[in-house]
Amino acid sequence: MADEIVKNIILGEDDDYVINMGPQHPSTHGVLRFEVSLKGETIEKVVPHCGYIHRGIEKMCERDTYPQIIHLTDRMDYLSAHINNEAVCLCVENALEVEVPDRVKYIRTILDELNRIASHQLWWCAMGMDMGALTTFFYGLRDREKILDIFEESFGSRLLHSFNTPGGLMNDIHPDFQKKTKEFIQYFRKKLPEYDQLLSGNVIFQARTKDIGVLSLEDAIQYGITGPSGRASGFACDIRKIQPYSAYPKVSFKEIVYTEGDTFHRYKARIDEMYESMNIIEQLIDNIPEGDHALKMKAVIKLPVGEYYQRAETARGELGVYIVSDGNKTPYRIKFRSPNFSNLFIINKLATGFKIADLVAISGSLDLVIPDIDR
Amino acid sequence: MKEVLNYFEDIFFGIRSLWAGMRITGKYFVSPRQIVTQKYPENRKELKMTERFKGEVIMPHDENNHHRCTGCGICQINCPNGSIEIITKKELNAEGKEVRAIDKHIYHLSMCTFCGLCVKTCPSDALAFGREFEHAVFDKSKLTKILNQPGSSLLKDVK
Amino acid sequence: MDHENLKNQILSLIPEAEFRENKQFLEIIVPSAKLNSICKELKNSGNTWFDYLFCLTAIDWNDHFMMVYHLTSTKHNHTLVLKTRVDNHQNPEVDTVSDIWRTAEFHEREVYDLFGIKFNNHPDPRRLFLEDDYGFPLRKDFTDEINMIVR
Amino acid sequence: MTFNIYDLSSFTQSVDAWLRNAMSPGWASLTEYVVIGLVFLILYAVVGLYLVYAERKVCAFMQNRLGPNRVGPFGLFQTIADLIKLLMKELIPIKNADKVLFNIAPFIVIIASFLAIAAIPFAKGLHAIDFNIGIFYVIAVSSVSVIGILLAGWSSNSKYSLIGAMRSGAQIISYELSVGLSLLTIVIFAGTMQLSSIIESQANGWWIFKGHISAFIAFIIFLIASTAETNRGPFDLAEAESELTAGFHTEYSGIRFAFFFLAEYMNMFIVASIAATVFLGGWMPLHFGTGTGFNHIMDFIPPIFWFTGKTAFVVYLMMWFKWTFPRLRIDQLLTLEWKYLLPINLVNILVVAFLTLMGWYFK
Repeated sequence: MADEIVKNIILGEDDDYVINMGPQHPSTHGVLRFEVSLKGETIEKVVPHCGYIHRGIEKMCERDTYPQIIHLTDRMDYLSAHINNEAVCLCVENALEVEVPDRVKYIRTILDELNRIASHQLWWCAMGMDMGALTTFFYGLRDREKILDIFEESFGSRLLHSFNTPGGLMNDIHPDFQKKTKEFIQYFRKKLPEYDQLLSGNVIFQARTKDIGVLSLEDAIQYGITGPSGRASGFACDIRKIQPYSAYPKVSFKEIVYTEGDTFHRYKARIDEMYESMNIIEQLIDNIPEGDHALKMKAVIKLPVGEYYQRAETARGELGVYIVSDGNKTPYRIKFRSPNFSNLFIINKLATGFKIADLVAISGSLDLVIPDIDR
Repeated sequence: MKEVLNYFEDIFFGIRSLWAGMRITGKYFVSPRQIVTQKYPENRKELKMTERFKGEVIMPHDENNHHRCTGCGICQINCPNGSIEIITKKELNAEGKEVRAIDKHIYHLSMCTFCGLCVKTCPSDALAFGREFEHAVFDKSKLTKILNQPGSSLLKDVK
Repeated sequence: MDHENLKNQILSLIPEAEFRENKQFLEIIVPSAKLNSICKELKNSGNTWFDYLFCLTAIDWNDHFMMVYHLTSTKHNHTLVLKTRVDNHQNPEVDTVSDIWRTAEFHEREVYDLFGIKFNNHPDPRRLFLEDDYGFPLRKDFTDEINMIVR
Repeated sequence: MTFNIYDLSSFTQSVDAWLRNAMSPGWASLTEYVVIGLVFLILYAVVGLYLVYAERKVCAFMQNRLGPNRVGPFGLFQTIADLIKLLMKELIPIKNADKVLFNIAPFIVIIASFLAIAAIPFAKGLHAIDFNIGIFYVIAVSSVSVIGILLAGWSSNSKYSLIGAMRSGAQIISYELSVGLSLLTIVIFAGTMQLSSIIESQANGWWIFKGHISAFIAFIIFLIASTAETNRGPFDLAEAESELTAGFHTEYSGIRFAFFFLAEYMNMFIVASIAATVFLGGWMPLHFGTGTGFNHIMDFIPPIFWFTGKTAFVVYLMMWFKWTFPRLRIDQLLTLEWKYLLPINLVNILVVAFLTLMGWYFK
């Protein structure tokens, strides 16, 4: 009996050398399990197993009112909490056909980009740590702390903000927000080149990442790989450009697209995105218009009967919020198209034929956040 | 000949890139003023959380042990996780009419996600966020708190 | 391509498509029996070229399921919502589209896991998140007295 | 008993003479063996623990952290506390593990590093055994530890361990060559394999200065290869915590794990002291030429401090590498050895031989 169970858990042929990476493994960044079939050190097959942190957020949302949903979306992709919140808010606002004040749009966009930088910083440290350069972890977190301090001052929380609410923001930004943000940009413009010197330029790092895990454009579209991972393959999938929301139509920025599609360019795309995000913030930070921080919404928000879809660009790719409303105060069905879910399953294709160390590099470059996969 | 040149070029650029990284770590090694970590329990006194820090939900009481909670239950309805339970009682007011008043405002810190909906939606501003952040206890039941202090009563002018 | 134009294009490709009111995207309903061939048509036809499936999900309408496919074209940059009705609520079955869009393979596994909709010809028809005997939680008739808090 | 900090041989000889006076020659030798053994054991523990502490402090400063600061002043007793914790930990028995080999493996690793200490000259006259083939002995003995690692990986019945052990085997056997060849350059210069004679030959300048660029290249290669041989970052593929959780010692716990841990740091100390002895003049003070005032000033610093200082410098270099660079992949590791280090090394040896033949180095 026990043997049968073991057999069911471990797939793969009997003569394969199968190792389990995860759910408790330093480089799976959470409770994800890779079942890796090896030949020597070369990977023959990777089967990802997820569900270790499945919480049924979609089911929970069906019993929650729209403002209550917001705090659950924080907990999907906790590194782009603000963007997740915003996507739901935008969806509700579009459904109600209300237009939030310009001030809200500007602040949301700035926060989105700050959140993106913070997320990429954490990704950068984790990526470095996956590759064995442990010092990167502390440099990344050191700089991320500055953003979290800004967040804490305005929202009261550092990671899971729940700062957006349908119709605007929970409260106005802190008076010091602009000053602190500008200080941060100034600081980070100095620190970001250090990232390049420490890791991107490093000959060992380049040898570890260049031409490893090459993702072609066709595969990127076929598998729905979005975000910087997809853009590194030439898939121009930036929702901020395709369907601009909030204040994105008002800013000019470059969509980072590379065509190589290997691990190094997935890395490079994110590093470059941090520069672009800083550009966006700099364009907006001095021009935040005066006004209310939120619209006056009804006490109970009921969406008209219908289906609403909102796309937003999180730090990891395209987030889709699909709300089906039957006119009640709770959604009839809500679906989150999470970027990591699609991004995860390419791993078998990318890692096959490479070494174990490359699997770690590839999964690091895909920047997976496991709660977002399982939801 | 070209291969040989490439070979040495590889070595040269490799060493240069390695040195670039070593310069950074070396620079931080000799500049202890850039250390960012703090000695946490020792710095408790100067450790200030920001004004808006969401540590826990509290019910502010004034010096006469008055709070502003009418026991309307809006926070309970708005809480996504059921971390607030409100037990009301009937009380005679100054005019001798029987009105609803708060008996116990039970707050389960263990279930709270600090989304802020209760504080935001409270019509009489009875709730606020406390800045306490050291919540570790040895017994889970200690995380269930009664927010209104014993013997407290409603402030006069709160509707 | 604007809505009208696309509508005509799709009508010429799929005469049986039934158009639905939707403020955001163009929305069609197709019979589930011909789903796979219609999808192939939509993907491969040069004027529609829906090569990117960005969302796949199902909705439980108590007596039937509705499969929803959000398609977009990276070339023409137009979006289509494709729906198909799955009538059998007890043992729902529908053709897979994972041979057309690879990403559907995993979205379909998720849908199978949470709704119990079987996908014919699916290459890897296992559950994704939950245990094999868990039930299908996103169905409206799913109950779990221990873990679910109902308001 | 005379004690001279500049020349400890008088001290050791007087201890020897006193012992031989007090008891029969056989017992005297036995007592000496035991005393030296005990001294080395204590040295082993102290150096190992404080290298761990040093590494934690060094990496902390590089990472803008404070590092250990709780136990004792500046956290000086942190590693001792850790050791006590590890001693009290349960030794987890592994199902289907090869019990005998599993238990022996940590000892083999630790013995291998223990053996090598014997040949290291700590100061003038402070030298357990002065082999006439000292370098050869050190190279031979330090490669024994790979057997322990291989046994550990094989016997723990874990797939991660096995991969780690195999990586380690491939790595150590390859890099052994470079270590040997880079030391050989200095052997050619000095014309001897005896460590004490090599130090004596550096009385008028260390080999890294005297031996032109060749000695410098050999030093760099030795540094890289020995880092690889001790399984330290960026060559810590055998452990590779982001890939193999902990590599060959995944299944070890408690004191057995502590043995591996200590052995790693001791190995680091040994290779650093070898590098200091062979390239940087060992306990020999910094000298330029002969008989200048500068040399006299340098002579004031006792040899033991010169030795520790140089060793600490090399250890710091190795820590600097580890905390800066990402880890190599196994095939790149072998490429580095066979494509870059080994050919350069061979050419370097030819050049050195030529230089020595012609006498074209600073004498």
